[in-house]
Amino acid sequence: MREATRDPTWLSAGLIGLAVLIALVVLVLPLAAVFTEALRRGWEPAWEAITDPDAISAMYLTLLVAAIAVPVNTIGGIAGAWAVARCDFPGRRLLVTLIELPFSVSPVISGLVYVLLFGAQGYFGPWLQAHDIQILFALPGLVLATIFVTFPFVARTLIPLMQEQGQAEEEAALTLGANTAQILWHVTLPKIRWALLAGILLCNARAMGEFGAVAVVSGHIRGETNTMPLHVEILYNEYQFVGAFAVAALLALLGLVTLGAKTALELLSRQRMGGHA
Amino acid sequence: MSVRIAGVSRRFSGQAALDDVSLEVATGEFAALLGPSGSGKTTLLRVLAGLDFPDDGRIEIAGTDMARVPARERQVGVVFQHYALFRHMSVAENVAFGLKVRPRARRPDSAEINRRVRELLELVQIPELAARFPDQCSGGQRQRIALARALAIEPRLLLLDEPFAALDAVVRKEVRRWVRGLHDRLGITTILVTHDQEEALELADRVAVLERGRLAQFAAPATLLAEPATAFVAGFIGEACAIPARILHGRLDSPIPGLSTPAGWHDGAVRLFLRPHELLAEAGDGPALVRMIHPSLGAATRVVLELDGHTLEATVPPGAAVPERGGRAAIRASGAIAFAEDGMRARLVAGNLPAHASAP
Amino acid sequence: MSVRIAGVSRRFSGQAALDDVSLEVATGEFAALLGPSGSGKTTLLRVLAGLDFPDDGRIEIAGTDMARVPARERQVGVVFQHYALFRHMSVAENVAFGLKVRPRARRPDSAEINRRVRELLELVQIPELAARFPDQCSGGQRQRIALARALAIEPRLLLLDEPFAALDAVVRKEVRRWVRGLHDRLGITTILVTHDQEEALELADRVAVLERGRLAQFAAPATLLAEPATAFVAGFIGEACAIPARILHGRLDSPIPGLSTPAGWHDGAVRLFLRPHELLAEAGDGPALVRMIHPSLGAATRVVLELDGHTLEATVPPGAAVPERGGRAAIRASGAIAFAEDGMRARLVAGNLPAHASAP
Amino acid sequence: MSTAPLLRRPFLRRQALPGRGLALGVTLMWLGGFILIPLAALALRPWEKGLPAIWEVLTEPRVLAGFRLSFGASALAALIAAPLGLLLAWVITRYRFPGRRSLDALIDLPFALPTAVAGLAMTAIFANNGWVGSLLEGWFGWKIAFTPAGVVVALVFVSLPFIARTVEPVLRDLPREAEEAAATLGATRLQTIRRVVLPALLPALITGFGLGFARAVGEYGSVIFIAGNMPMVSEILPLLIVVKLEQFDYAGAAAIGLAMLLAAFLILLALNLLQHGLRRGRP
Amino acid sequence: QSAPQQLLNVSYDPTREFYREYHTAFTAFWAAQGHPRPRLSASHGGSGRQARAVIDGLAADVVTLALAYDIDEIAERGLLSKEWQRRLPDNSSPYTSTIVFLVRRGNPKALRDWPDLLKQGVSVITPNPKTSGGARWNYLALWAWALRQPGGTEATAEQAVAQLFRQVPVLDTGARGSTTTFVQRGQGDVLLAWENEAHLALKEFPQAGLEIVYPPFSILAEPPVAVVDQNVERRGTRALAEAYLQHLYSDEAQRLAAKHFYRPRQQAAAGGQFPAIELATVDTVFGGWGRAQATHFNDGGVFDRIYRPGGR
Ligand SMILES: Nc1ncnc2c1ncn2[C@@H]1O[C@H](COP(=O)(O)OP(=O)(O)OP(=O)(O)O)[C@@H](O)[C@H]1O
Ligand SMILES: Nc1ncnc2c1ncn2[C@@H]1O[C@H](COP(=O)(O)OP(=O)(O)OP(=O)(O)O)[C@@H](O)[C@H]1O
Ligand SMILES: [Mg+2]
Ligand SMILES: [Mg+2]
Ligand SMILES: O=S(=O)([O-])[O-]
Repeated sequence: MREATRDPTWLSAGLIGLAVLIALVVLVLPLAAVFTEALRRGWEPAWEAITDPDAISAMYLTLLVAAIAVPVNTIGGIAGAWAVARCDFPGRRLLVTLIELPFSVSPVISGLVYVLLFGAQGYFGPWLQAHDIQILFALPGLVLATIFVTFPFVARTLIPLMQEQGQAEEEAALTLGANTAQILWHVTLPKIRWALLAGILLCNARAMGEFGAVAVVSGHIRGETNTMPLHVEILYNEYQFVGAFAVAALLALLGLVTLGAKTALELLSRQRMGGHA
Repeated sequence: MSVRIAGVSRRFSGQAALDDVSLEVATGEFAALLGPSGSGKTTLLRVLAGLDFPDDGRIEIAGTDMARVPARERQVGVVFQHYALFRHMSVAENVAFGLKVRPRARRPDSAEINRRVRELLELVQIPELAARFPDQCSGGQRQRIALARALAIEPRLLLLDEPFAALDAVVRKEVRRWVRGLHDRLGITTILVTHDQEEALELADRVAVLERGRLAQFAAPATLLAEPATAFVAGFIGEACAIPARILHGRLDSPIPGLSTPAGWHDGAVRLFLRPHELLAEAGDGPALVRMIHPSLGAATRVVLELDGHTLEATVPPGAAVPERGGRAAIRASGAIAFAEDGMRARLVAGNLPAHASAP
Repeated sequence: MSVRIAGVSRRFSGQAALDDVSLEVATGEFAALLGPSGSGKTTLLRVLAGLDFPDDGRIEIAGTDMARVPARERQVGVVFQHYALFRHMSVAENVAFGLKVRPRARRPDSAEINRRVRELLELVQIPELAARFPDQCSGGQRQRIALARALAIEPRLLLLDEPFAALDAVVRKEVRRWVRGLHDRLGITTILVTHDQEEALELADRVAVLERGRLAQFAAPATLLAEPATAFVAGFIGEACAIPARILHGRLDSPIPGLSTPAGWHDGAVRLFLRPHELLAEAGDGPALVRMIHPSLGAATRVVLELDGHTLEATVPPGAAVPERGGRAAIRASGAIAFAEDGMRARLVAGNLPAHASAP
Repeated sequence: MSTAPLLRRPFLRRQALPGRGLALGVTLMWLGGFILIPLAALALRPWEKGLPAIWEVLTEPRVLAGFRLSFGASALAALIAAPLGLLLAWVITRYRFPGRRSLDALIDLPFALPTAVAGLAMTAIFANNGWVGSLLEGWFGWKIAFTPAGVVVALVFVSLPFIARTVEPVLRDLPREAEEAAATLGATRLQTIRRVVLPALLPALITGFGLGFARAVGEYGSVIFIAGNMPMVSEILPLLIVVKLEQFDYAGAAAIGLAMLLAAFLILLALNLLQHGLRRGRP
Repeated sequence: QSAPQQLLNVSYDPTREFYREYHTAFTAFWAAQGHPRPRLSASHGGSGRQARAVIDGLAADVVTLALAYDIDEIAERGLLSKEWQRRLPDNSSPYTSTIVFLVRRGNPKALRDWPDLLKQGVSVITPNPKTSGGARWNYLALWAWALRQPGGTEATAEQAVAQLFRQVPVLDTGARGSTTTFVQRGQGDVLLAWENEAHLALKEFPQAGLEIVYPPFSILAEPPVAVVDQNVERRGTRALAEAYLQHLYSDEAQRLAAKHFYRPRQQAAAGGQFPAIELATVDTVFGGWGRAQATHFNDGGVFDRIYRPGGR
């Protein structure tokens, strides 16, 4: 017997067991299925599928899209969080709601809205065509749809943290003569860096894995506008199940590494800040 | 530098946190802002630092209107209540911050910055902490770091917001004396916010008492004690107990005997404020119930009494019989301050005893 | 109910938070646990409440060993430092909680619970708050709610962990007197944790002083002041200043003149503890620098002095000349407590003045 | 003393901390460019054909059935995920055991696994010749894949992290002292959890439920593989949008999309109000 | 003329394998004509979705889709001439196909003709006609058969189709999805599939135990091809695009089509692997794709009626 609020061992062991079971069935099993399918015929076919030129071009495209979309949402997310947590203006609550809105928008709609805007039949389509600017079925469309889908991740991680942290340190810096950039760089960013990284990693994981929205705007041109999730679908439709799951496994692996990095960061930040971060 | 606050008001959603406050602090003075929680002390400090802006009125520092001067150009050093140290910077980096963010033209080179940081840390007597992080320092040490950081920008004005509130009772006393010593050595105009009257009275040359956003009195500590301007000040400063009484047919009718009637007052309710040394108690068959005895060596014994539901603090004069806890005591006033409902104020002295009161 | 704590130790990862603490509190007594931050006060309280368990030693309440009795069966009322009120329950629901969770057999019916809650809220003088939520109440009100909630279970023992710490200085004094009054009326054995010596001395029948997990002294307030058992107690209780001195060739060699030499002490370092009323100062060409003057009405004037880098608090005896801030003062001791390095203790009285000291 | 009375109540109060203009500017560009303008396109498009046409689209039996399925299955999934998420959050915040960090990281897995892959994998698992599906069919005669139950299973997967991650910080911050106070007042552990811990978590649980629900309503990739997509039975709304698009009916697709968005928004709003009501008396 | 030209063929799902080989062949052919080797790329997906992508601005030089209707829709938006189908021989369909039954080995339910599918307890897999071109052929094949029966009317045809779809447990969005559901997930007793898809499934899943059943009567599926005028004008690729489609009628391409189980227009290329069955055409039975689509598949059409409550 130690602490009075400690649950009895049978209870905690039971709950842990139950939680692990749920995690296994709901979360791990799909993952395990992906890897099992990928390695059904051993490593070689899986490796071949991953190193196929079309797969490599899909990988490159996926990374490129993430490399553009994630920084956009990072900068926007920091600005949004700053505006909500550090600034005084009417409509702050509304701003938070709007920032969270894309979470409740179907990925299909996220793609559709850009078709409505930039499609040849859309509002800006004729103008774009007249000026020979390709947005849909090309990199810009993929990036836009990805930005839409991953929009809230960074801001949503930062806002509660920044609201809780308060702005005393920023004000201190201000009285010490620091300007906006100096406050941001020397005070605010270090204060939020771990949460920021966690938000960026989540955003990145989702950006790499997005399917529904990207499918609408991609055009599915082999080796050109297929991202990894789309390439998975194509391989699957070609009855190349091993190849499809091999690429999916690689994608899942990227996600897992991302999540692992996030967990490690959280661990690190707790150590650094003595449990306060 | 001198500070002039003229008619400053600040409202939060209609509620006035500061209401037409005017006061002037002279160069080199150590002033305190004293008041209960929510009386607007922090708000006034923030307005001075340029962290908030008044709805009305003006702030002048060294004769210059501050309306258009942003916080970062005011050269006002602020020590925040919870210090607001930069947790991710070492102590030395914290102190150096104000120098490092200067525009390149006015920025000292890094050797010079290091020298100044060392100097400041020695000034606040923690040179050995330079490489530590704030989380590795005790409360008192953090307070010194915050002070060194504020001093680094060579402030013309130093603002301290309850700098001792987070400290242990024992440490607090030591640190506050040290702060006053530092002020005397450096001579920087200083404004200290506190809700601890003992602290304000001990440290400050003059104390501004705030009551719900309004300035009740701004005077030297001895003046505040001897001549409180309002009933609020009389009750808030010193350990006075308030007793309701009245003037009836031109004579003071008070539950505590021994006081003269103020000259020329009309009939009506009055409030009496008695400090413990003005209320004398003695074991005996009096109206008061003894609740507690304060043990005290060397000084006169203090007792806590209950009278008609009021708690009073009284002194047992040397030589008189100390009552027992739970027993009864006879009481007598040797002086008091009286406030009438119309704002009239008088200092009462020991006078004739009315017939029904028993004197010890 | 009486409480017996016998040889209790509690270690956190090797560090002893409580180290062989033994003390007994009598039925109906009001005891205080006093000590600096981290001295183990909360830990001891938690052990008593059954929220934590000792590594060694035993706890008895009303003669029963508590080792196997879980917190919920101890019938010990606890008021937590931050009150730990249930935020999602109204005030009345908070107070009723302890009754509603009783096993069905012993649970009063809901009319009875309502009656009891009303009674308790009247006892703590906040009947009008019944329907509010804790977040809508002030600090002092929350304190009363917490108390009413703890009293609802008809505790045999009441434990209060720094119940006044979160309160305003003005409110604090009022509430603590009210708590002591309540204790006197109900007669429940009470243990109060505090790091404010004024609070402990004013409220408690006996005070246990903790120093880094060890019990330094457990005695009545007057005894603690007059006969501190250790140098730590002497320094922590009362406003004594510590001055290092030594015995040289059988005579006391101290920077402050006026004290007799303790009889039969060997040569060596000693520490002198002087309370402000034992150190007398006067304007004049003495060794001490005057740092601050405490304004005070009616009582003797206090001054803060600096002597050889030590800060001392002294009294200007009635009739003597009050020194100026920044001026010099002559000093003399009228008494002190001395501790030798071997733990010897003596009360010193005014004695012959050595030749080199100037008397005021 | 202020110079002009008009200046006294400006739209934006003067603020000491700099960067408001910049932050607001960047935020509005970001929000406007990537979210508001596209959503405005969605909001405008359906009206091209007029209100009766929109009404006709939305009252088609298949669309109505889609609404029932999408919102019903999402609510059911979020209801199932709520206790599961609560349990996961409880276990990772309250207990120390080997593998806790892995469990913690796993919760985010649905964020990281591409939805289509998750859908394929879950179909493979829950089909009646799959790992779990064969067991369920063998033991209980349950069919999961290609039925509305499959939709619910996929949506549980999708909404679980939203609930767990919303409850977790609140649980972490819940002061231990409240539970200790309950113990000293005589409450058993179960009473403490039921009367003290759960009510304190309820607002967060509702928020998480709302987020998970909203996400589930829109989910596409992980559902279409497992759903069976039978009209009137297992056809989700996003699929109906796709069907409309196959017929080159942009306005109809946008109408369904807009209606989904509004419905999700209204439900979130209602949950917000409910949550607000539960926090009675709190700031 | 020196820079290599790019050409994008926007096609539908089942043609992947065929066009991959055709691209190798055509590149060699085009280079042999003295042109620089072109960069050929293809996009595949559900036929309808692909048509919409082109309408929305996907820069296809040629479209090779499942139905004339899909190309008609593109033409409707002015991207190519409405007369496109006359520009190439054989209705602009260089290869054809038909709808056959794929069943489990041994044909345990003895499914040989359309009425067998409508028997109690037979579970049929087909994609959704709303989203899949292939599924529309399935639907129309059954309809055409029902009309030909003695006493066959629109009403009996509708009954037959409604009965069939009542026996469908899973409606995938595309032909490939249905094949996976039938083969991998083991759903259903029979898959209605393109002839070429059925053969491909036999080849890809030799272990799965499948058989092809040719019904005595089916429909002639004519997947059409066309150059997208607006895009080739803009990109300057008309010559290449026209040659690309022309070459589909060459011996080489026809043999390739047959290899991938499309029925070539040149009987010589067929190599006798395609059993002769009686085939109806959309034009004769339904009056062209435009009418078929409007009557059956558009919102409020016959197919929707099948799924309306009480409409069954
Ligand atoms: N940002 C704000 N928004 C709304 N009201 C505020 C704000 N800041 C202060 N107030 C209100 O203004 C009044 C004065 O607050 P202020 O912080 O100046 O009090 P204080 O004297 O410093 O009190 P304390 O001793 O508790 O720190 C309070 O009623 C407070 O609630
Ligand atoms: N759960 C714990 N784990 C580790 N160490 C602890 C724990 N609780 C207390 N301690 C340590 O035990 C010592 C005594 O702590 P305790 O809380 O009893 O002090 P305290 O006298 O109540 O101090 P304070 O006045 O600051 O409340 C401290 O050094 C503290 O760090
Ligand atoms: Mg304040
Ligand atoms: Mg404590
Ligand atoms: O590719 S299909 O359109 O036939 O599904």
